[in-house]
Amino acid sequence: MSSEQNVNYLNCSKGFSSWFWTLDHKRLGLMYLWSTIAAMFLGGIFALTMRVELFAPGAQIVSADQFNQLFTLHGAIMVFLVIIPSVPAALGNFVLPMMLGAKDVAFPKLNRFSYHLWLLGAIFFVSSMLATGLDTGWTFYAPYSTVHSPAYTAVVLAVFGAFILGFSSIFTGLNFVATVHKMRPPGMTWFRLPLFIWAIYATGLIQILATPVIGITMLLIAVERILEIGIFNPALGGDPVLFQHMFWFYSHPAVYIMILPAMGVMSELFSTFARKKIFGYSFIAMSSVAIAVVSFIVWGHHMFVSGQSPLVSIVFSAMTFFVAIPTAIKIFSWVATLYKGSINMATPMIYAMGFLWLFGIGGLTGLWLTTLETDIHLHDTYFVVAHFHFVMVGSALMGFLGGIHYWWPKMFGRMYPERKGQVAAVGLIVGFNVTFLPQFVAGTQGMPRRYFDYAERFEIYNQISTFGAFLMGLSLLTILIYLIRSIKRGKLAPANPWGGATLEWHTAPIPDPHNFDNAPQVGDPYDMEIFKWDETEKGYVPVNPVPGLPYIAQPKADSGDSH
Amino acid sequence: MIPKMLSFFHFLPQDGEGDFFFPAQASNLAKFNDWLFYYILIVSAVFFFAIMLSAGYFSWKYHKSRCPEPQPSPSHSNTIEFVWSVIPTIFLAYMFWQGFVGFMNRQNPPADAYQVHAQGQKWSWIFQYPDGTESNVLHLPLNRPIEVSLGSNDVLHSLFIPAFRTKMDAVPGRLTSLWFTPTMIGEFEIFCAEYCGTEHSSMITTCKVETQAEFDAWLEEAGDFISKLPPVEAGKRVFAMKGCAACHTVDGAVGIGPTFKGSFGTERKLTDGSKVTMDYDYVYESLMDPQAKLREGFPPVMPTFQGQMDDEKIRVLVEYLKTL
Amino acid sequence: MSEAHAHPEHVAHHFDTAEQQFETGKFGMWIFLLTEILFFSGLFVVYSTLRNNNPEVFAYAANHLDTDLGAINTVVLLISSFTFALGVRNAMLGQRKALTVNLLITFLCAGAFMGIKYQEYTHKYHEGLLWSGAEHSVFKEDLSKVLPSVREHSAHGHTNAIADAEAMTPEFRREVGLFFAIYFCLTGLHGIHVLLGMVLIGWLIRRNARGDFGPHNFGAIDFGALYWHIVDLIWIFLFPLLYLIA
Amino acid sequence: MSSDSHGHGIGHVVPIKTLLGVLIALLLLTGLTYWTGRMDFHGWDLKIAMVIATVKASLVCLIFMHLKWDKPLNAILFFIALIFVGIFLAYTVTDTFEYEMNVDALLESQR
Repeated sequence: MSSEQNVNYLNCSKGFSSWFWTLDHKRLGLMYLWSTIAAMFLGGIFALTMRVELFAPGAQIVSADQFNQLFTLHGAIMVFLVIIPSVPAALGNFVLPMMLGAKDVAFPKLNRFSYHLWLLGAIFFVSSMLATGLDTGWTFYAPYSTVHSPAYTAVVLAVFGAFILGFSSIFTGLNFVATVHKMRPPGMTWFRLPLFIWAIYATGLIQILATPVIGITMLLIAVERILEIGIFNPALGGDPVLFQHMFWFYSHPAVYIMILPAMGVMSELFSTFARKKIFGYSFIAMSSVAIAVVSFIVWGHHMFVSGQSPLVSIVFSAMTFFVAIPTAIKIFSWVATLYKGSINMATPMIYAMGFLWLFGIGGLTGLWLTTLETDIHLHDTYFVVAHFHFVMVGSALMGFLGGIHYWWPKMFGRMYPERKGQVAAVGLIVGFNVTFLPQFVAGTQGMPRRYFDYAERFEIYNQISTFGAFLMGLSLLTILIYLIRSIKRGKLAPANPWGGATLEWHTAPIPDPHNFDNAPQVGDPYDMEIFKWDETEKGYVPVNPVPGLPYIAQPKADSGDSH
Repeated sequence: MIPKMLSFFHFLPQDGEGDFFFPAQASNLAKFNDWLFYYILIVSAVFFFAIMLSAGYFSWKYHKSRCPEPQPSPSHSNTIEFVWSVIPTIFLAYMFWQGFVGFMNRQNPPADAYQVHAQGQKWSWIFQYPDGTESNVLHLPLNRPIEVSLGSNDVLHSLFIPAFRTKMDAVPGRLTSLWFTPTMIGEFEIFCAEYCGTEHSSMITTCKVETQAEFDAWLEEAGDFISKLPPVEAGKRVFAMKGCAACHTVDGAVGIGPTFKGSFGTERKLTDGSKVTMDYDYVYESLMDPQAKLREGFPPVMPTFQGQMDDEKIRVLVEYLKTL
Repeated sequence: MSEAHAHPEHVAHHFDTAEQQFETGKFGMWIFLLTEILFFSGLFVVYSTLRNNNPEVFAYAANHLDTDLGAINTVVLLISSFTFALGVRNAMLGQRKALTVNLLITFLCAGAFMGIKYQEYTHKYHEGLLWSGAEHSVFKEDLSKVLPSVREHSAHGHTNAIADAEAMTPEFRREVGLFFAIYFCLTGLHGIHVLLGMVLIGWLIRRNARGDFGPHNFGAIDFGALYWHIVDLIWIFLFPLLYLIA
Repeated sequence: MSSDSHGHGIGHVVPIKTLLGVLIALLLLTGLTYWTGRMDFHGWDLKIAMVIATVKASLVCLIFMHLKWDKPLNAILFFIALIFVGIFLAYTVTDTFEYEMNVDALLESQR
């Protein structure tokens, strides 16, 4: 049954204004998707330019100032424009209401306003890039960004850009938390929510509670730059370490805004592709919220050598170890989910395996940076660069790409090319490891971070890393190309190609504008038996469908509470 | 490239030379730091390979081609969850404890530590010794505890000596400190580890560890070099020590600041269009208040040397500039 | 389910009942208020660190502030909160005219608050009681840079700031400059929120005149009141922290 | 939603007497804090001022902002925000207090 004729959310209205002024969460999700992918490639180009520059000691293609602008904008664009909105806003917007069987998020107009704020913030960032070029590092550390940086207009523009993007993130978080609290269908208790929604809910809490502080910090930088109020300027009695406290109070929870949604995607992938109920559902759900809470009491581990007092450093170091426990529980539970399953190694599952590898290394290398003794040698070296790339780019990118491939049939009604997907995924993971594993060793050998030019003995590590960076860039380009081609040329996708049991797979191959005519019956989100493989359909069909609604599966009668 | 890769094989740290992960162990802090690093490496490697091997094995054994239907298996068990929470916690607690012990050792320098002050400024370090001598290179006596107090004239800098495994930010507006005992003779790199602007990556100097005798000889000789050396030579030393070379070149090349090659005594254009001859008064005033008469076409980034250069040093500096 | 009975006219399509819409709206508004609290918490942290490190500077600088004006402002804001709460009650009971009156009183009180604040700011500007980075400030680190106009104006101002400034050490002067920096940040940001509140009240008055609000559609008024009460709440903490340091 | 009021059971109408009572209480408390502000309790001023401000704030929250009659979820959220502000304050103020001596050390060395 081809999915082209009937009206769905893609062809129900045409034209720019029907997309730009849409209130439909699915269209907003798609627009976020393409915007964040575009910003990711822009940031990627900066990264590749830096890698070419760092291929050998001495100046290759850019000057010192240009290099400083490159790493600043690479960091700022990737953090504020790409990785914070990517999984929650792009995939979350598209999937969350459908997973809840709802028609839309709680505040559709606010959702649209968030996307428009994202665009405005992006314009501010690009204009700051074109003005004088921001060279303060994405962290805007105080006396340099507020007083000494020559890029006056760029700092003010970028700071307002970050302020606006902060509100875009707050409103997204606000929307999701309100939707999960108030718009769950009857029968969907908190412990029958899919784990992706738990992760998005925990991320929403962090977005609400942490982002305002970066808003006020950015405003203070702008006011400090324009009116010289001197709160962070030591020449006027201010305190630069106070800026670091205010900055990292947001920025550490922000890294959990980046990783938690990816973990949510992973819970869905492991369970669906192993055709098995997720192992330790309540532990994973509680781990998401635990990580969200603990993320607020650990920010000082970024400041062990910044002049922070020893007492507070010790407390921060101890608290940071508590983050490791819920994370470990999640990873072990996912591996346990694979036990005795029937694993379908499709592209999303390769990204899930990649996530285990990359987040394994990323998370464990965090232990060196939490232990007070080893952090002093490793702080602000390439060890830290490799650590956060493994955790942020490695794991969050795996979640983003895994989620894109997993929900691609539902988004466009087309299947992506499986073989190409698997090859590109392996290429990306290998390329990533070749890029960032040598940087760990460069870091322990003492190569400092943000260096335009480095000593002779670090050359070998940078050369391998540059080679790996191009391998990564190539794989990402292939992925982009075959995904775009699959929109028109991909095989027509069935309603449920993977056999996922969450509610978004109970909609038509391409969902209609308001998702469900009437909210489907809510069962256990990981009860794989309600769908079985059907050869003709080349997808999964409900075991006993609701008469008249072929896609909606009837939950099993005795599917008691999922405890 | 081959010799470097050979270092891979002598995995455990040796005194003389670094190993795969670390540069040479040149201070008392290095041994404990490296040991703790390897402890965490082993614990992490064990857990990591446990996860990856079991994930790999499960995906091979339960691949859909081998078992098309998932067999029934428990979907939750509190005991397993409890076990794989407690066991990592034990390792983490020990990690924290060792880190805490090492950190406390770094906080309390011995009472008889030799005091050196490191003043960071945009793109060079100046090390001041108790008797007032200043130098760009950190000369240190062997096997004697050194306490380095850190300050900065403008932005955040960070004194990072990889071979000593130690690092501390130089924060403007306060004094921070670190201590260590150099245990190996030789020259070790000093990097700036906190981003501080254009020349952040060339804010590099060396730390030279000598025997006590050599150190005393150097200190005595460097002490009153102005009276001992001819003025031009002393001026050259002041030019290097104060980090002027970071922005002003002497060979005519373009730098952050104007080049001094053949510039002394000649007319110079200022930003406000007026002209001034580069004489002793202009050099003196530019050192005290750099932005007063700013040369045209150059950024106002020169720090002030108010209170850091006495007239003697300026006199010999001008002598040196005359010879360029 | 929602097709069972006629979909109430002012309930959005994705909500099932009016009550769910109101509850979700209130919940969303409360979350927005959280972000306002966290937003101001940044400045309260700066205030607390400055005060904790040099309490005597704060005690000294506070007598340059006019506590009477601060008290009047507090009373004005409390009354405006009261009238807005009355307005919410009127909206629930459908008394449209009383709602308009209450909203107008709230608007006028907000205007009075801004008027008093404007008066305070101009007084400080002329007296030179500003952060040390400001051109017009008296508390510059080296007093040679104080503008002559500010110098003589504050000489015969009633607080005679220039004499005090000369009596201080440069470090003390810098700290007093920081006090005024955080004073203007806190009260300035709060003032901006009061202005935004006035715009909001104006929009509510216009919508009320159009007859949008009734007993079962008063959400906007209730949420506007919540916003206004949080602005008042922040001033309740600002007033003692800034004005009443013994 | 308690729907004792004759509204359509969506909002709870607060009687005028309660609102007026709260206003008077707030005005009295403002007078009190203004008066105590002038006097010197050597060291206790800040704490007294904060206690009075908290009482006023809770009055505004419970009555004017309906927290007393709303679903407890809104109150819990409000309380969570205050906890996180508390964490932020505690860490930062402790740290700036601890490293204050480094700043003083520099001022000594320059004098």
